[in-house]
Amino acid sequence: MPELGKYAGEVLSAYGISLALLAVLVAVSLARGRRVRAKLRAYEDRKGAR
Amino acid sequence: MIALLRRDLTLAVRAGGGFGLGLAFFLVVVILVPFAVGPDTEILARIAPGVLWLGALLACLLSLDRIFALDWEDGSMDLLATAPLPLEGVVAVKALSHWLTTGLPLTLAAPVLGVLLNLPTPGFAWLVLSLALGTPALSIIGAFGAALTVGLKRGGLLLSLLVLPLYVPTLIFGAEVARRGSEGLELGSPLAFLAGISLGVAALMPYAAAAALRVNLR
Amino acid sequence: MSQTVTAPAAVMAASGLACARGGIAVLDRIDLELAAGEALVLRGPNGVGKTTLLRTLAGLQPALAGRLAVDPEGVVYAGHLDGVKAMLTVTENLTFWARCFGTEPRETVARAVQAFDLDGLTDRAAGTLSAGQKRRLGLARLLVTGRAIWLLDEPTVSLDTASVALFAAVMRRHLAAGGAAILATHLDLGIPARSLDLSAFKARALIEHDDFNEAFL
Amino acid sequence: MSLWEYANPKRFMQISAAVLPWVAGFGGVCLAVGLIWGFFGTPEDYRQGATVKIMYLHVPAALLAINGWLMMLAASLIWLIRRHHVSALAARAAAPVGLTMTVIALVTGAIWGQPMWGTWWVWDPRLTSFLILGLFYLGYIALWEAIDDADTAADLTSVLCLVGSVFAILSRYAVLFWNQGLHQGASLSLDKEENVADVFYFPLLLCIAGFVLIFLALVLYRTRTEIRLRRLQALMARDRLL
Repeated sequence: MPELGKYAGEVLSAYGISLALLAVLVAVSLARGRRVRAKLRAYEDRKGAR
Repeated sequence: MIALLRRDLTLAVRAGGGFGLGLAFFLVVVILVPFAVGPDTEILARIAPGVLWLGALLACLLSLDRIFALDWEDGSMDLLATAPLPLEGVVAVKALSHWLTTGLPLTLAAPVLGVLLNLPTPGFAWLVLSLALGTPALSIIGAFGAALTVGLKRGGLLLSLLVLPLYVPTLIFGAEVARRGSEGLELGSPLAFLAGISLGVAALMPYAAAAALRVNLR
Repeated sequence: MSQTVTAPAAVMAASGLACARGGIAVLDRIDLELAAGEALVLRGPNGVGKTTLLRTLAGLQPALAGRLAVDPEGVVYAGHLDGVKAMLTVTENLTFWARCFGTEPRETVARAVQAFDLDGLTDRAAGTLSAGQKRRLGLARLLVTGRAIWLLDEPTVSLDTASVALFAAVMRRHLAAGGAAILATHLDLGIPARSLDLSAFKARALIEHDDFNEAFL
Repeated sequence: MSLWEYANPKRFMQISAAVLPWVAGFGGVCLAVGLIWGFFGTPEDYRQGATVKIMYLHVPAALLAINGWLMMLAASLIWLIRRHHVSALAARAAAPVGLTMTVIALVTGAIWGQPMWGTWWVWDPRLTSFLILGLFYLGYIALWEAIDDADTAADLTSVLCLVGSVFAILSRYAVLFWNQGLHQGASLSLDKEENVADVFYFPLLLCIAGFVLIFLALVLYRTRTEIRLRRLQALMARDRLL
């Protein structure tokens, strides 16, 4: 851990918040992508079966 | 086009509500301000131009969704689109009638409310002038927002979200003119910018709004 | 009907027309021709695309494919909604549309009022009219526009027998004067008219079209 | 083969499937290296102390917040002119990513501004412009969500994006006029090398590359999702009609 001096709180919170925001964005994108892909696949399978 | 303007104005007068409501809202907002910031006349005098501008802007926002929604719901919009007058003209006329029924009364009422907020005497003329120049831009930009959201069920809130960021430049220059006017400062450049925005918006926005309407019609 | 179409040639011609609703083609390869003095009745079950075709012909939505030859300043469209303002009187409503379409309001309005038997109602606010009366007012608007080609979507909805007869009479006079009309209706109006069953034009093959949803099929 | 062939959804799906892991992987590596290097391996600035390290997040995020909007503008124009579906969907996919970047830039800026300027927030032209940009993103996203018909939504949001861009520039000038501001000049520009010292420069470049690649990967992935969603809607619509 580098010495951050009196600004440790600021620097760490900035990194924390930014990376958390990015992570949330990635997670939301992935979740939505999965859901849509599953739905499409299910629909196409159902049509194939008919 | 004159026929359309006349019809819209007649409708606004007969339906009541429309501009009476906007004016009342403006009045209430301005009256509430001293309760929020305290009765200190010096503070009120300082913030008066901004508060009056903001109040007028919000009052203008209230009736925006009615610009096209009424004609949309009863099918008149289909008929207007097939009528010989261009849709751009329809938009311009609708924005004009919106201004005549909200922007103009607000402009005229603003000095009266300025008294309540202790607006410095040299500010009155500039306040009225800035509103007279700026509120047409608000109506036209609002017409664009209304054209975007006309087909939507709960378009009202979305309309505000879309239109408010577009109002930023007009608000900045308009309020700046009013503020500088009340403080007796030089105000040529914001006034020129304000007039420029109104003119530019009046020239170009009807095209964007008509394009949005056409998309919504199909 | 101040304007009469003298040439016997087609006033409207469409070939290979395809129309879409919600981004999916519903009608395809429609060929139709309409001559002055002629009426064409669109038939077909609900949802087949009568409204879609009429809106396309009126120029309210672009065609997916095909050609459409018509003077856009010659058509007038009347849909499910009448475009009647409740706060205005019958005369005011009609006068407004007459001005909008650039016809002389005084005579056209009087004639339209008479044709649809609205005489007693001229000073009533349209909001106080019954559904059938409102519909008659909506149809009277057609006369006021002075346009030759009428595109009518279910014009007889909420009309009683007498009013339907009234409308049929107006229609006959319009055609006799050289006008033309395309109607989507299930009633037999007793006017000489060709009919076109749209079920025959139901889009079967998927048209490859860049512009629409089908790029994704 | 013309460039426009990539706008065919099927082709786009194929190509993006092949490219996506590489873009995402490289982006992740660049960002990780850049951030770690920046965080552990660079000295403190003589004036700003350790807060200079916030720059590695703030600058790339701010850069992408603006370029994200420019990308949406370009995609909207392509949709309006050439009517390529993928273009419209890419614009839709980029908006939430751009909004997140705007929020990161604002938040890191506020955290940095607290010790430096002594306040979380000042109505400085740059900050204010970013706030307005965030509002534009919000409105754009909200309009997409509100409209059911996909083509109508694409058309209307594109028009909004065009008009919004004009007003964003107008707002920028208006805001500059309104308040002259505290914000320092750009930390990085191609023609002025002396802006940032070399020690900070290379990790910063890596972070920017990482952010750009991750932005691209996210947009590609989200565009793929939008295409699938659109295909699902198209299939369902066809089944309803036929």
